[in-house]
Amino acid sequence: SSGPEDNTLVVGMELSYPPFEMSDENNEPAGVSVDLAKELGKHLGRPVRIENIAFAGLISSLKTGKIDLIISSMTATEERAQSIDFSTPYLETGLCLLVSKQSDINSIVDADKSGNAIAVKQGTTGHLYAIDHVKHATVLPLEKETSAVVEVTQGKADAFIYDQMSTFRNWKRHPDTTRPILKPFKTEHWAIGIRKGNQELVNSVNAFLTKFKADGGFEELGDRYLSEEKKAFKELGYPFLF
Amino acid sequence: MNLSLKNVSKRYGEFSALKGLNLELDSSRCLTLIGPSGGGKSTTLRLIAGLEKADSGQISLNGQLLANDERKLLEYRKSIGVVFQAYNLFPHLDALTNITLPLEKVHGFNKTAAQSRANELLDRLQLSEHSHKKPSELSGGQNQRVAIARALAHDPALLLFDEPTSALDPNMSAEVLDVIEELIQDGTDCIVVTHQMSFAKRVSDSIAFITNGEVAEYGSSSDIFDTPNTPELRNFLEQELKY
Amino acid sequence: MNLSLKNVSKRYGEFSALKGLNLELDSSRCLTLIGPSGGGKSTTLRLIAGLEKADSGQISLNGQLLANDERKLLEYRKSIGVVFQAYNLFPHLDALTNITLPLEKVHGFNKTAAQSRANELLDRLQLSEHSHKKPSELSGGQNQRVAIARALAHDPALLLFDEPTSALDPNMSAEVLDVIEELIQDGTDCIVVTHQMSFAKRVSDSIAFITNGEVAEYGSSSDIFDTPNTPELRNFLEQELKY
Amino acid sequence: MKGLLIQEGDQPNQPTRNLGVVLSFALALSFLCLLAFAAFASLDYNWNWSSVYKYRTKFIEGWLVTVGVSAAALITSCLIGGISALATRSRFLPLRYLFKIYVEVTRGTPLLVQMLMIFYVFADAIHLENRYIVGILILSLFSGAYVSEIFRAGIESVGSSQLLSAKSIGFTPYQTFRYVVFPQALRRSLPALAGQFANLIKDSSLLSIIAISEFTLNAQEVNTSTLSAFESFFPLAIGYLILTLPIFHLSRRLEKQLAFDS
Amino acid sequence: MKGLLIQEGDQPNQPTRNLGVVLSFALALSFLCLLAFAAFASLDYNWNWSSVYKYRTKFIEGWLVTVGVSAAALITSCLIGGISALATRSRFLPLRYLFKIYVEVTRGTPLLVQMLMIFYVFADAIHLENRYIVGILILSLFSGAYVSEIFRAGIESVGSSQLLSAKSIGFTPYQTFRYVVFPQALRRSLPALAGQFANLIKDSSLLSIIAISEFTLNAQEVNTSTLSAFESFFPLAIGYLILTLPIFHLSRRLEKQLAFDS
Ligand SMILES: Nc1ncnc2c1ncn2[C@@H]1O[C@H](COP(=O)(O)OP(=O)(O)OP(=O)(O)O)[C@@H](O)[C@H]1O
Ligand SMILES: Nc1ncnc2c1ncn2[C@@H]1O[C@H](COP(=O)(O)OP(=O)(O)OP(=O)(O)O)[C@@H](O)[C@H]1O
Ligand SMILES: [Mg+2]
Ligand SMILES: [Mg+2]
Repeated sequence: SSGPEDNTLVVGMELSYPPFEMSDENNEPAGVSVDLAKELGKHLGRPVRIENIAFAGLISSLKTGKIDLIISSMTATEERAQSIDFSTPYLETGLCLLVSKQSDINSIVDADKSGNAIAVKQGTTGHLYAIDHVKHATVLPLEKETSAVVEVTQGKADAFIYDQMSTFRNWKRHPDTTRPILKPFKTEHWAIGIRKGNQELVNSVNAFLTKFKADGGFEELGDRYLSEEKKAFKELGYPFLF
Repeated sequence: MNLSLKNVSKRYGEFSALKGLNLELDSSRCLTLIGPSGGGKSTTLRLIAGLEKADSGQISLNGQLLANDERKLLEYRKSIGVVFQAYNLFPHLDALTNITLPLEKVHGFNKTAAQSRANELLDRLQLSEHSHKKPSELSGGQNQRVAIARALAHDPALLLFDEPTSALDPNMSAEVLDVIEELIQDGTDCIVVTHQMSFAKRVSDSIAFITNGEVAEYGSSSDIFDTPNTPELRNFLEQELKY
Repeated sequence: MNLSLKNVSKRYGEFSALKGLNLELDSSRCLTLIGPSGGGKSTTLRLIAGLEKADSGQISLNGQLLANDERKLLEYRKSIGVVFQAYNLFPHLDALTNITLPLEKVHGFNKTAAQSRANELLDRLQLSEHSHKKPSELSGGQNQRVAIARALAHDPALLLFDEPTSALDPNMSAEVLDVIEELIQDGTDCIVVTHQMSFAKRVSDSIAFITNGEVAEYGSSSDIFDTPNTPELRNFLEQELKY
Repeated sequence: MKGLLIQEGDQPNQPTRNLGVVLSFALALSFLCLLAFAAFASLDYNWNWSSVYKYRTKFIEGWLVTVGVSAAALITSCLIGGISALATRSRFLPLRYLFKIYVEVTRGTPLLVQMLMIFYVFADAIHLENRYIVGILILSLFSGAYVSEIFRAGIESVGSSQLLSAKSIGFTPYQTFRYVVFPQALRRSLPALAGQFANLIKDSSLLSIIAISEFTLNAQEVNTSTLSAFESFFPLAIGYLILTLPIFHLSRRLEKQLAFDS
Repeated sequence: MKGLLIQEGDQPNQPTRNLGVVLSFALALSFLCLLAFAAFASLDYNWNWSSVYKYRTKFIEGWLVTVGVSAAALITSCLIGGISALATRSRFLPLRYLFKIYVEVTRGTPLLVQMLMIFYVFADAIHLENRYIVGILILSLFSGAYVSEIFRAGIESVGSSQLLSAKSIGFTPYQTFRYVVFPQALRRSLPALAGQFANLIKDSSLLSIIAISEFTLNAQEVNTSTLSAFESFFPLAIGYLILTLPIFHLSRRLEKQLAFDS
């Protein structure tokens, strides 16, 4: 971690959410968040080190000072905001559904019927949504996104609540067996997590985000990593993420 | 008993313990095996008991070839009683249970019958006080007596004893000898390995001298002791007299 | 040797194996312990060997009280040789290593010296052929001979033998007896438990009759055998004669 | 001070010794507690216990699932382990190798992989849909391989003289196993077996990856929900200790009861 | 057919028997492969192997981390286990109970909890920052408790007549342990020990939660990156088998070498 004499900016993220956080073929951190972190480092004039930490451990690591920032596609929720600070949001996305190709489900209301099973990924906002809002169907909290998709393809789960971009990508991966319902039923915002009592850093991060957006940095990242999605979303008429 | 061993051999890995052993007894009540240590007496006894298989050769008892088939061997083994040289009691069971277990599980005694039979024998062998001790808590002679009691308990038709009195004082040896003699009188056959020539003389009617994996000489008790033919046997018996 | 046991008692759990045993020998070269099975002979031997601790009473050898302190006991144990009734060889080591291990690790022999010493003894006890067998691959008498060789190998000042020839044929027994007699001649003391009265008569100058956890009678060899005082001893010796 | 040292010949129930045991135990425990206390004191962390308390039913429900699943898997794994231990010693070689491969591959690969493969591939192929049943099965198969090896070692530790003796009294192979080999093998296997049972209980936490909401998953969910780093690990540790300590204790008692000297 | 059955008295190196072994093994293996093939064939899944190949360096790097960490932890855990096994038999009772509590609590609680507690609380308190060192330490402490129990069981399985005999030839307690108890205990402990080593290697996957990018984590990341459910589990299983099978094999060979009959 960063001592007073070492001004490295340590950024924590879980490298398992492509194309935002991932490793490239050479096992180096890569993706939208990594580029964003590097840009931020440039802006602050500090070298950047990426720490790959399980999503569930990110907040603990931040609170115990093992990292300085979280840039890990983290949704700024009220609960999280009680224990850490967030920058201004840099991305908007929404929860949507992936269903089986034969399924006649067309909305979250269709899915939430007794006798149905709804898969979610543990600890995601989809999971939190399901805990609060799914009343009739059984919730299947799965550890892995890929398991949730397989549950849908095998008919073990009737729907999988996840974010738009991933749902789109999973459908592309299994076009014969799945169908996406990309219309979001709940929107949410991603932001950078910062340890409490660090207002100075919050301010400079916010300043960076504003400048980066204005300079078209996000547009460029979208073109670099998400061109297919960008095109598809435009065709479907949904607002794109950034 | 009518016992015949024809050209019996037994190897352990590279080592030949029995090298074509021959023995032919027409009718004997009690056979004693004598011979130098390592000669193959215990091995012969294990083969006759059907506990190990000979590598070649034939063993037959009372005209019956020793079965090769496990099921028949099992029946055969039920009809014999064995005392091993190292006693081989079950270390996790106390003296009493060591005796009652086979009675109950193999010979169909009920629990009380098995216990009363066991206690009768333990009494006779002066072990009543120690019936609830495990083998590791018994003295050498006590272990040996429990092993003897276990072998006798189900009134076997054939008794195989491997040095049954080696750890017993003369008093106790005499007692065991009395028991064995009674059993022989009642029609039980027996084969005994022993180093005590007095024992051999007293109970057995025939004697085989086993040395170097072979029977060097065998015959009736008196023949063997009075007119030994082979120099090995003569030498063997001389030492006994000297000492 | 000068041996004194004063009121020595030993319990195993609830059971009293020795109930205040007394024995006072001024100068004896070889003491024999005789007595009925379970009387406490092996226990007495273990206590004298410093392997177990008496619950009460005192044991002294040559005027020296048996130490209570482990370090001194260790030195003492190095100077003795013990043959256990059940041999107690190390099952994971072959015959040769069972003998060389203590020579190398305790008595500072180098490897060759230890091996030549071991082989010399194995030769004498006719075991050269079997030196690379593990205890489970040896016959009863072979095991016993290895145990004897192990006890003798480091020329101990005191030998403790628990029925050292029980599994040996008369020939081999005589050989072992010769070895023991030689050692006694050379100044080694010994204490032997045996059931073979002829053995007792031949090698020992004093005898103790242990029964029921006590020494019922002790004295010189001739006294004990010719004029036994207690009825127990008389009875014990009578059986021996009868048989 | 003397009570804290035991001498070789000491009887287990002397009063000074009993006092010594209690004192020593207290000493050791307080030392460890002090250590833990010091470490936690040096931690700059904002504890939030009330939210953990709020979620108590979630803990209890998860714990009960873990208990149920583990208990079922424990029994099944003993069965599988016993059969496999015998099968790996079978005279029919294909059977022997079948089980040997099972044992080695199962012990050699992560439970995670087995869990996902069996649930999504094998169970799916035979249309076994109930995730609890499949979960128990997977856990039993995994643990069974370890139990099998533990039993094998126990069985092999029984000396051949015992087998000879059993044969000589006319025991069938089954009786030999039942009355001679098994009791002795069990005694020797107990410590390893207790450890394996504890492992099984803890390994059941991996069932969360097929969406069985057991104890660990629920505890972690509480952590996520309340955004706490450490709080729910205390009930978690205690919940598992409640299950595992009695196993260790029982095993120790059985070990003493079945003790024999060979 | 006869070669597939072995008889009691069979010598291990008869040619028919060798043929039987190979045949039986092949039979068993092909049966299992067929089963797996059938199950996978019935699976309606869109396989994508090329992307797994693309990430091969990620697999290899993760595997190397796992190898390094496991090897270090294996050695340390044997040391800790050995010391602890002796300490739990120490005559100084507080030491004995200290280690008994260590063994039971460590075996009784999930590695996950220990990992997080030690890394974030204890290591933090003493400013031990290198996560690899802390990770190895945590793993060794965890595994050491199991090794300790395995050793204890082995030590206790040595009959008292052996100890008496060792004493009688003038061995010091250390020599008794070194030349009598240890070789016999090791022989009896080997199967359990091999199992525990395999467990340690697999348990090292939990180091991912303190951000050590070991094999399992990397494999899972490849799965997520390529949106694949199963593909990277094959290299994962093989990677672990490469480490664990030699351990099992070695243990078997040592078992045979050290075999003795009591
Ligand atoms: N498992 C084995 N491996 C190798 N050799 C063995 C094995 N069992 C026995 N032997 C050898 O076979 C020979 C005969 O052994 P056996 O036990 O029959 O002798 P014995 O006549 O009973 O001797 P003793 O009077 O000493 O008991 C011995 O030389 C022994 O070393
Ligand atoms: N560990 C033990 N637990 C209980 N009783 C024991 C234990 N060890 C020995 N004993 C008892 O102590 C008594 C004396 O045993 P010891 O071995 O000294 O007899 P012994 O005179 O050597 O007999 P033997 O001639 O049969 O070898 C026996 O009655 C025996 O049952
Ligand atoms: Mg013999
Ligand atoms: Mg004795």
